[in-house]
Amino acid sequence: MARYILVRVLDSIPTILLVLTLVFLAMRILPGDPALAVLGDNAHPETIARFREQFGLNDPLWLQYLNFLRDVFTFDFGNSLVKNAPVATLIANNLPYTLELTLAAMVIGITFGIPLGVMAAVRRNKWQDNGFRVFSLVGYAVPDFYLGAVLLLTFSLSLGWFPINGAGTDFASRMHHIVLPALTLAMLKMAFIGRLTRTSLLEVLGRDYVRTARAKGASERRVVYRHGLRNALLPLSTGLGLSILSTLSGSVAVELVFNRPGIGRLLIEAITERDYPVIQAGVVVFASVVVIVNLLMDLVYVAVDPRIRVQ
Amino acid sequence: MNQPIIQAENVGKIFPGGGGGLWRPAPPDVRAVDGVSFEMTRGETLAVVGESGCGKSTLGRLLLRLIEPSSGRVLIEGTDITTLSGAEMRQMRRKVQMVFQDPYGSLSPRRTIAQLIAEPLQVFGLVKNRRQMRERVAELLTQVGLPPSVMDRNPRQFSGGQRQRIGIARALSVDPSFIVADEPVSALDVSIQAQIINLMQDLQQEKQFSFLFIAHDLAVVRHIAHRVAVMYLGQVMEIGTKRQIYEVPQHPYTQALLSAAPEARLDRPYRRIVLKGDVPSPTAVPEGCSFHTRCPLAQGICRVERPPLAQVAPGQMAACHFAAPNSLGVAAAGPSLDKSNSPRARA
Amino acid sequence: MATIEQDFAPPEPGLSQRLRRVFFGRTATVIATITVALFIFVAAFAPWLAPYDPMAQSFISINKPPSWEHWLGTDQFGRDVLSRMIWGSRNSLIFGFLSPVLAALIGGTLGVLSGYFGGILDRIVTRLVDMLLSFPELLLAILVAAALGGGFWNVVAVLTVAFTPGFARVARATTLSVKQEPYIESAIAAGVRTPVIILRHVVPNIMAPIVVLMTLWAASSIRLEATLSFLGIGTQPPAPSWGNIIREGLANIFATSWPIIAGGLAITIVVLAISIIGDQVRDELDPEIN
Amino acid sequence: MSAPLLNVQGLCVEFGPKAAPIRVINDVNLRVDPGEAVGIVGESGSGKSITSLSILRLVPEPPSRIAAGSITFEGRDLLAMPKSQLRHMRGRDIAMIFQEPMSSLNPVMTVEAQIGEAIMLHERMSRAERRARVIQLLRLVGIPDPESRLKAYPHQFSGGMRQRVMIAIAVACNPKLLIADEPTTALDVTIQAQVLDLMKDVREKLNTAILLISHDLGVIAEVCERVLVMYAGHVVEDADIRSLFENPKHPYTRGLLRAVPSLTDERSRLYQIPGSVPQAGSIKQGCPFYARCDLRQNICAQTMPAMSRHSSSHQAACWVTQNLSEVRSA
Repeated sequence: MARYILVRVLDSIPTILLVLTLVFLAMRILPGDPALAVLGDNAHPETIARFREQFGLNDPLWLQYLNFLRDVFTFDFGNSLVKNAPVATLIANNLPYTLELTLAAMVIGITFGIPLGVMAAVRRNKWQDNGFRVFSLVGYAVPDFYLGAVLLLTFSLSLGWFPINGAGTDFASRMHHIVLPALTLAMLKMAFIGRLTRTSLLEVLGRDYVRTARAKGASERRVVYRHGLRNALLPLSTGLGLSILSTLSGSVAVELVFNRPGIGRLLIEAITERDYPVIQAGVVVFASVVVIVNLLMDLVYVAVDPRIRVQ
Repeated sequence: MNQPIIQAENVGKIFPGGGGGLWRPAPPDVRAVDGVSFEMTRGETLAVVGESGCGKSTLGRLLLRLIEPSSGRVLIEGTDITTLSGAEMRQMRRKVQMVFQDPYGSLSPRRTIAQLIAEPLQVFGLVKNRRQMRERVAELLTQVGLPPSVMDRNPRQFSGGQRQRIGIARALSVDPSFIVADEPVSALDVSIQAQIINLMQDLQQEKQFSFLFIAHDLAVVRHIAHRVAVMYLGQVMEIGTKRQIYEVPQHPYTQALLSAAPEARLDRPYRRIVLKGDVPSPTAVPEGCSFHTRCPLAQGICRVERPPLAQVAPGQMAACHFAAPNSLGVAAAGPSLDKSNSPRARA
Repeated sequence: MATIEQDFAPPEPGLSQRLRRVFFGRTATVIATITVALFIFVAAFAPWLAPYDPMAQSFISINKPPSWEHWLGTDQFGRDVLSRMIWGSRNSLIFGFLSPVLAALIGGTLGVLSGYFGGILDRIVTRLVDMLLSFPELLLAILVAAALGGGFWNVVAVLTVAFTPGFARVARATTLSVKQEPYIESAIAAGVRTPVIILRHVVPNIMAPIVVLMTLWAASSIRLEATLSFLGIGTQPPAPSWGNIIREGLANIFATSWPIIAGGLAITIVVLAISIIGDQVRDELDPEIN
Repeated sequence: MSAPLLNVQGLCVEFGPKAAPIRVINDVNLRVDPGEAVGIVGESGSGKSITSLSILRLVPEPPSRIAAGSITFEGRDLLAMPKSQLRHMRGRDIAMIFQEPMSSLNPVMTVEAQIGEAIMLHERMSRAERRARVIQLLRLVGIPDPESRLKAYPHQFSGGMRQRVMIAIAVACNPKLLIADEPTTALDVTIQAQVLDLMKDVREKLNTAILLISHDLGVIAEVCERVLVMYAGHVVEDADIRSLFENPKHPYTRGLLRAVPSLTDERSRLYQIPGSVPQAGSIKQGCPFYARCDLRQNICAQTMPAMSRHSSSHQAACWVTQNLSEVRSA
């Protein structure tokens, strides 16, 4: 098993390199001249020349690529063009808020999503199941930024129960600030995780080994939890990885709605302000999180599935 | 002397374990078929029998070059098909056809019966227009015992046995000289099996194609085969005429297979011996004789030296150091072909 | 030969019958079908249906609540929200249908070719697809948008890139399983040429999951376009889209909440309706995938 | 005659909506005495598997349901008792093994946990006692070196070995009846012989009654003393093995016996039953074998014949042979 983990970790190195290369290519080649993209089409030729010099855009491509990789591994992207701070500092200041929000949303989503899915599967075609299916359909249809806006309108503006913007300073106020954004994201997670649990559990409950368990005389409870859920959670762990990442990407919009600091908002603002170094860093951060989360989820899968664990 | 229609010369197939990664060891190769040689003449039926993983289906596909052989040659009417180009091989397919195991999967689901049966005809330009095509399809359907009126239906509307008839009609459409049938009745109900076996037997006698019949069950091929080859882990263990294989089997594995088959009768034709252990994986074929891990007769030499497939009687070959008629004593009285056997012991 | 009494199963339902079952099978689907048809109608006839020019600003009537003149009120520039909603439906629906179709064409072709032929092409496609699929569509869209910027064709490209890997994976997987089917081997054994095999025996048999995915992703695509527009990297103002109506509404949230409510409801209703139809299509065509 | 261990009377099972049900099992009667081995033989759609699943009420409900009949085990009505009570009989009094040894074991539980669970659910014993019992069971079913295989997972076993593990689970509580639904169909012929031997061996050691379901009369002949022949949801013949082979009374059984290829017969052609196996529930009136029967008469199309007794241990449901034997005995 240790060997498998090692192999899997080593295997993700080419993936990271591939992702980084694609990011590099996308940013340097696809949109044409980054200088024009940043400075606008009407920029003064002298300004453009200075910009190209500053960012090494006159170097040959392979040198730019190596410099880019060096920047990534030393995590040194220079200074923001708009905000007067090093990019690394901006990232370091914003990342915790995003992680905190993602974590809170995932915790709520999992603690409610899995039991909801189990209930729907066990009570298949009963009112609980139908109710859940309506909930998951609607939950899938409502855009998270809209849900966030509605919660903001209702609970912050009208009722005044929660703050309107920011993320708070001390622990209590941070918890107070995080409630609505986390709930917004968690609703979707509940629908998604619940739906995944339901399908997966229904499929597992139709398997032959579940019939074997029933034939042994296991109670329905034992059949569902000991034999059903444990196998149903295997495919779920893959879905969970995607779910974490989609929460992360959903947090971008939610941070904007609730005017919260965070890495997503940082990136979006950078895109609209054409803050080139921050865009580059933000993209790299998001891409690395994706690779890392997928790696972790793979390892979780290995840990729970003996068919891979035990050779 | 009759020129053989099919010659297999030392045919082998190793499926690479594949996969593997930058840091991962590649999984072991699968030795599916290993040095198989035989000949078949016009109008002859050879049955290939063996348990799962013995390579019998792979062998059938190698003969039609649906799988590229790793070694050896396959000659069809004297032409080595392993060296043909893609276009030449396609032309060769007019002479060689296949009937498949799974009657549910082997008919393309979104086509009509007429389209399916006529597909080979159209590929080789054997029908000129639609009317001619429908006439030929009607004729073929009648030959396999289906009413021509069904030709515009969809395969889904047919039962397993009916679909197998359609598959046979499709294979017959180009009048091939060689047909491979891969377990054509194993997916069918018992009462339908007999229909299909009889149908194939009748058609073979009428059209005189050479027929390779692959099965896992020695009883099924009893009626249709002229000769039988028994395979184990990619190798032919024994090959001989029907009479030789059923009456004087020389390889212990053949004898064990005969004795293990459950028979729907009260008296047992062969004394029952039960082999120990599992069939080894084709990824790890034992050294020496591949059967030695389960063979009741295995000696020291069997573990180190692989016995060649050698003649043990005229027309009969066996790959065993200790090949002898009835060496396991399963047919102590000789298999009773005239139903006068002692009542079998009851558990 | 002995005559055999044949008992054949009844014919299968035809295409029109199945379509009817998809769209009119259950009450929920009927309502969803009508809803989607209604939105398509509105988008198609936007110039005739919209009471005002969606871009026309009017400083004398800003932030008005709903009234007889302005059914959904006006925004901070005095533009008629209803007219903006009607015109905005064009953007949403065009993206909703265009991107999945493009993605299905590109991804489907890649998937079929790599699944059928395998080899180096397959290795490259699989590696790329696996990598791209490890990104949620929204994140991928944001990252591509970060490189490309907004604008109509850029958004189309962004959405297409986001959906293509999914189609490629499904097309590849179903092609692989279809390729395992004996009828493909049967066609090869009959001497049929490879391009004919792919077009005649592979493609028709992988269409079901592709169509299912297309309907389900039409919904995702609309939601995704709205999100990108909301983030300011989709449809660029002043051109209206449901997403940027909400974006501008949020900036003006203290004055009026009507644009937010209207925009969000429109997105929710259309996405919900298409999802319901998509679920029905899936149940009808392909009960295997969930 | 001793009291029956299992007695199924007039069992009917339906599929589909209640308004337009498809009856897949029709008026099945089945009796198994203590220690007896009974086989059910039939082709696809004959209802043999559904019959066996109905006994422990394991038919998936919905879409199917037991519509009529009674199933008594040692005099207790299994259909009438609440599921919670039935649960205590599953595995302890009546155990079951299935066709697919590959999928019938839980992939994420060790062999010890799965066999141990069968014991734990019905018997109180300490962990150490349970482990000892698991080892003893593994040894009983012929798993070599059982101590080292306790922590193994199902995917580490071959098909034949998994079926042995399934049998170990089934006999963990010394059940009085073992129901085996096509236990060897997925196995190769040499492995099938091993598993059949094991079943006979277990029966001898534990005196368990066996109900063996198979499409293969040869398999049933290996193990059973009595056979029920099912066709399209009906039991058409019920006889002791010898009488069935020597003197089959139902035209379907006769056809089947002649159609099965044999290792030794020298016939140039096999006997063939014409037509197709009917789909479950497709025949609503008369004898289900009517369309394929070479002895059919007008009455057969109208009314399903009742079982008629040909000897103390032989009954068949056929209008024609029933009359023939009446003529003969008269």
